[in-house]
Amino acid sequence: MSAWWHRHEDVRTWVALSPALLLVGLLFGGAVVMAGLRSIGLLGIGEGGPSLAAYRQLVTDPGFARSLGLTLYVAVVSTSLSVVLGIGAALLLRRLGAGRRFATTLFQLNLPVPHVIGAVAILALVGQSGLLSRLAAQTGLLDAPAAFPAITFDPWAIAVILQYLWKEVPFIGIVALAILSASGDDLEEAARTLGASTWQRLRHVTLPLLLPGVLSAAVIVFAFTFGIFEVPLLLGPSSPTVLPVLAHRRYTDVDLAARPEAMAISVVITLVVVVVVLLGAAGARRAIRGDAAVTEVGS
Amino acid sequence: MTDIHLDGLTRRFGDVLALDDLHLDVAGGSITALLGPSGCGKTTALKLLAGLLRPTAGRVRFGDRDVTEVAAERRGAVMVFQDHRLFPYLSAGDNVAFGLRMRGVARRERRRSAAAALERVGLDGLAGRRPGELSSGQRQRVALARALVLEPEVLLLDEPLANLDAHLRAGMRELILDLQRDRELTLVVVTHDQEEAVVLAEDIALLFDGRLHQHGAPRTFFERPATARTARFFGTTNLVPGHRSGTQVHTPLGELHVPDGAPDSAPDSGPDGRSGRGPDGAPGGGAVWVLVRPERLQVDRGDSDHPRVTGRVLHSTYLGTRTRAEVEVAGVRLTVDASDDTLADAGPGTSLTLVLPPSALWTVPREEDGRAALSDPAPAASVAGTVEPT
Amino acid sequence: MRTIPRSTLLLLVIAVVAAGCAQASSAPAAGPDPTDWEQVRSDAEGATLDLHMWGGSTEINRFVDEVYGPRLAELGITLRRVPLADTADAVNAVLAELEAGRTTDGAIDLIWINGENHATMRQAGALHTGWAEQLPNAALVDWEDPAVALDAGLPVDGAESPWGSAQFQFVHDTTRTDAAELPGSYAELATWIEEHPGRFTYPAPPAFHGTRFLTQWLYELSGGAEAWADGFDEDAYEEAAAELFAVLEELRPHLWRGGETYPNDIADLDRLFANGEVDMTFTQLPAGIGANVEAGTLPDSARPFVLDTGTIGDHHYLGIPVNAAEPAAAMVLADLVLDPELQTAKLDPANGWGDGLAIDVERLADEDRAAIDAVTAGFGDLALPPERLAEVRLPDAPPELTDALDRDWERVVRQQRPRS
Amino acid sequence: MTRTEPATTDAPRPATQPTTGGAGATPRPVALAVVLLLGLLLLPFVPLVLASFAQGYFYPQVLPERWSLRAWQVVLEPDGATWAALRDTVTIAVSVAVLSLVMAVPAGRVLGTRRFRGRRVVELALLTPVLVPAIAVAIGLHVVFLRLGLAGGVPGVILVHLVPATPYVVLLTAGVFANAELELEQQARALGASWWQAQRHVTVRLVAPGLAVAGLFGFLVSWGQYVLTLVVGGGRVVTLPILLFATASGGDTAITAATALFHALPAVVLLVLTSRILGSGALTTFGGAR
Repeated sequence: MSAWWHRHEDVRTWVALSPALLLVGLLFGGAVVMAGLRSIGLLGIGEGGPSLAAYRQLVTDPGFARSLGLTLYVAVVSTSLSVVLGIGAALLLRRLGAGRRFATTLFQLNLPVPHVIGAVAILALVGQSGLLSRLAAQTGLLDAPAAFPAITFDPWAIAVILQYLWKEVPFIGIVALAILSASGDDLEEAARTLGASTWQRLRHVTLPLLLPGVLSAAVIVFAFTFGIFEVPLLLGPSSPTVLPVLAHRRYTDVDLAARPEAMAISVVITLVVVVVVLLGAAGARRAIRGDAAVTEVGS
Repeated sequence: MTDIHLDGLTRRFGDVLALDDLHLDVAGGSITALLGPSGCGKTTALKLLAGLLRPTAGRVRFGDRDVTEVAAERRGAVMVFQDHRLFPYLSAGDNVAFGLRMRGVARRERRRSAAAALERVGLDGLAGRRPGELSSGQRQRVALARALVLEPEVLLLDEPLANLDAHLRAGMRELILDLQRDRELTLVVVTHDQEEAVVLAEDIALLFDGRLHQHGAPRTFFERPATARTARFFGTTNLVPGHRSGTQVHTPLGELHVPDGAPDSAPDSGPDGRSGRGPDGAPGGGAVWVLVRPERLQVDRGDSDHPRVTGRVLHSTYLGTRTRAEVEVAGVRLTVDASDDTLADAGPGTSLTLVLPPSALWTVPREEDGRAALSDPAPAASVAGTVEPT
Repeated sequence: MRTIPRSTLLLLVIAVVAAGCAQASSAPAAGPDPTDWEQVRSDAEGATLDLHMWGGSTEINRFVDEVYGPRLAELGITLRRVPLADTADAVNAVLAELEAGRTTDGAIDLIWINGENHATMRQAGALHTGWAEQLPNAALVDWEDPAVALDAGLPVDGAESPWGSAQFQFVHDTTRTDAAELPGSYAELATWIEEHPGRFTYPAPPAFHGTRFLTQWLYELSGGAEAWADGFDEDAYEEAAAELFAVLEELRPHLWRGGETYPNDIADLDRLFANGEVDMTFTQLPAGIGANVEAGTLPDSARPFVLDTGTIGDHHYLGIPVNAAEPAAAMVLADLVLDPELQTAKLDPANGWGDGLAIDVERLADEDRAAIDAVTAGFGDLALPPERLAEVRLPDAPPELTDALDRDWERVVRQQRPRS
Repeated sequence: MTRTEPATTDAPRPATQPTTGGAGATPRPVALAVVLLLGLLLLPFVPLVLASFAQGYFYPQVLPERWSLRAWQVVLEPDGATWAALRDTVTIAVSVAVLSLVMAVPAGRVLGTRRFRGRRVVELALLTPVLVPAIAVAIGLHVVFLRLGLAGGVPGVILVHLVPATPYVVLLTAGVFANAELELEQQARALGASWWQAQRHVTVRLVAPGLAVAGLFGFLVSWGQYVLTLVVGGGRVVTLPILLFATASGGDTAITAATALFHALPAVVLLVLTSRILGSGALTTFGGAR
């Protein structure tokens, strides 16, 4: 037994992986399969046979299309801005001399703060009767809450995006800082002696170096901003609303007939995220081919 | 051909003085080695030359041009780093072409130049590889090609041979020497290895603790070291305490005749004459170490009229190309190397007579602290606090 | 990605099959019999009672925990109050349990419920029926009163036991809106809105207060609540709704934020009102807004008012899901809350709530009635006099009407599509 | 996806940035920009703090006209809902951290140190649950959990929190093992240690700090989880996020603010403590804790 065990490394490998894979397979895989089956009318209480009625309903519902559009818009805008501002913040923090460690700690203070809290806080800050509006009133800039820009519950979901930025800019920034502190200075020095100007170093060294790591981080940000439920619920426009809120609304609709639709929406959410993850993974792999090879040869 | 002049170059990191008042002139078209143990300030000096660090004080001049305030990217000095620093996201060819791209050279031209540069360093055909797919030696050569393709006036190499296997080192050394013969560039090499400095450089600047200790031709360091510390760094193992009066030195081995190591008799002292005798190399009387390299001690065959001493062999070791014996003479341990078979029979306890040719002897000042012959003379500054980027 | 290990697929299949097998098949147990109250009491002993209720009000939560908790403990029952952000979550949880075949030992023993949620659960057969009138304290309830016996037009059938009563009221701020210019009807309200652009809004249906606000408006447009006394009439609805949504469309630009967005619930509206973003909010409490002012969520200068054309008064109830794990304990609490002493405590805003009575004052002993009068006398001007409320009280609408209103509102107002 | 691991160089690095002028020298515009950046990021906490200490904090008050400890008294009331929620939240989060580590250690070790067929697929399979929105997982699993009797209870919530937590902890653990010098284990064996002794005296000591961070990460994933708890817990499991949401729906801004701060504080304290102990490099991991 023991000899057999020691000879078969592949068996040991899969045995070691099995608890985690079983959990993910059973629970996550189960969830996806269940949602999929129920979205086509299987396994639920219903009119019996499988049908694509729920999907047909979604396709023909202009509300769904608008929700999908809004969700994509929020995720894309939040992700792009987070990447740009996060990299900017990292470059800024990197130039700090004294106090850099302290500033970095403050910079990532938001990271472990749950999203619900962020949403409550952003509302208290930028709502029409929020702190900023009050400051404007106290300084005589504005005379009424309505005069303050309506950026909560607004069709452009600005408060939602602000909340995501509040949380994700530090995330991207920290990822970027980690990459830069690993090899950024060294490569930028090399580029300097090869004649690269400040701008050229940013363009040809810093950004390419950040690309794979930040791309991975951006995929994570996209997935989260595409899928969060509580933030748009607290800050976002109610109609159209984002897909996760729509899915929950349908799921908790007292009309049980809306459930397959909820399942179908959650399948759509899953598919969009999986596609983006695969694209991002492929992109990151291409971008880091050299990098990955370093570890391969080096180890 | 660009001369380099360093004038009182000083760099502090916080409380640490990494480089202290370095004065050095490097002749255009020469190879100069900045040599010293790790933490001596040599890489700091190189980065100051490259413009990657700003000096706390002092000036850097390339020829007549004062480049102290000139940014690294406009200085015309290219540095090759010890750890290659290839851009991991670019192929070898694109790495080599990087500098040309920064200059706005057209793609086709860049390709051609990069291919030529890669060929020069013996890597033709590898332009498409990513750095991760190259061996350490290949990466080092790509880094070199990346610098050469820019045809810099000044090329700065940081430990170019340090990370290479023995056979790669030889190839790389040949390559560097070859480059130097071809082009008229001024090369400054940083190394911690005295052998490497000797074979590569025409001129060596030895740094200890952020200060220039001795500067001169490689031979000087072997034959006319300014201090015991230099001597020890260059592997001289026999240091015999003595007292000099005139050309006579009184030692446990007897009276030895050692010519006065006055500046004029020390061949090829530093151009500025500062370091010929080292900082404490006052000529004249007083406590000295008498230095003699193991290979310059000869086993007496009875055909020499030089002074000789007799001692007892402690043990001997066969080292392949030579045999080394430890001999105790009048309470002093001497190490002697012979490349022929004269030591073949020198078993422990054997009596052995050694010849001390006057030309093999050299003295350096000795502080009157009565230390044992092989203990380290008191260092000039504490090494412990020194921080220096390598 | 093309080579998903076959083993992974296998695991998924196992997961699905395992889930399917676990489906229980037993039928819902018949509930305990409240006529044998001793038996119910002894069954309830040692139980942990899961009471699911909207948990947004710290004061109400505290009242439940601190008033009912100890009394239940004396009866050997541990109260576990589960706060909900929305009662529909609990309704949905029960339905999901039933759908999953969990017909006994469910998570929820008692739900605070009324209106649409009651209708939904009844429709799904998710509530125990026929027990409420048999509770010992049910004798204090006037079951003849349609306001008790009909929940949103649907006969209660002993499926839920009344807990308290409420009546819709408007709230204004005396520093901003003079009592003299307050509207007396929805028609006047529409004018008021036009004259005060951006100063009015209402919670988006199906939020409770939003639906009720629109239902009353529909009453006014369709000739009063009496028009619906015989139940839902499709044609009458179509006619009135067409008019209502036309008015809403006209008013849209004059609403807060140009009618582009609406508060999610009454808490949002209260916040807008308190911060001066709008000039009106609503309350349901017969004891008025004393508790809100006390907590600092509404300004001191806020006052309730009602329309002369009337506002809906109704009861709210406690219901027991068919799959409740502790139905006996649930009945004990449903009975306990009807205790005159506890009803009086609940009415007093000083105890944090100020909820209306579920019991009939006429059926009480004199001393109990005196205690209630004492509490009512202390309401002050933060509540309307009970006579005024009684005078304009309207019955709730049939659930079909509120359902239709919610659906149409979602379509017409939110999604800007024609009513189908 | 591959996380970029810091390259290790044996070369000592200068204490200060070689590219900047001197030690501690920060250009003034940079310092100002950093102050602005940090100010913006911390600004949302200001109205929360103000509101939590206020009574009747209405527009246009900037500082409360009436300061009050009422909200904090309610929130911190002994035997109150907050402490009960804290207890449940901690119970769940600690269980999630421990259980996910138990599963992650063998898997992470294999992923971090061995190459085998199917590795990429395993990595991708582990990454997907981290990224697929919780709402999809919650809706899909709810009925299954109901059938298994897991819905509405703490065990079910722990189990469902493991779905997003475990994969991330596995991937982090893989990084920890990949960077640990496990050759030392062989060295220990060569010096006569048994397999168990080698694990105990060498491996555990090498990976313990990294595993602690991974576990902390699992803790934080669970700490902030709302949808999964809401749907699977069916409202019966009241963690701090659930309590916060219910409180927010009640409209008492002071209590909402105090509850929010009460919920945020432990996570922030953990972060600061960890950054003290481990240095900022390890903190990239917190990015996913949301």
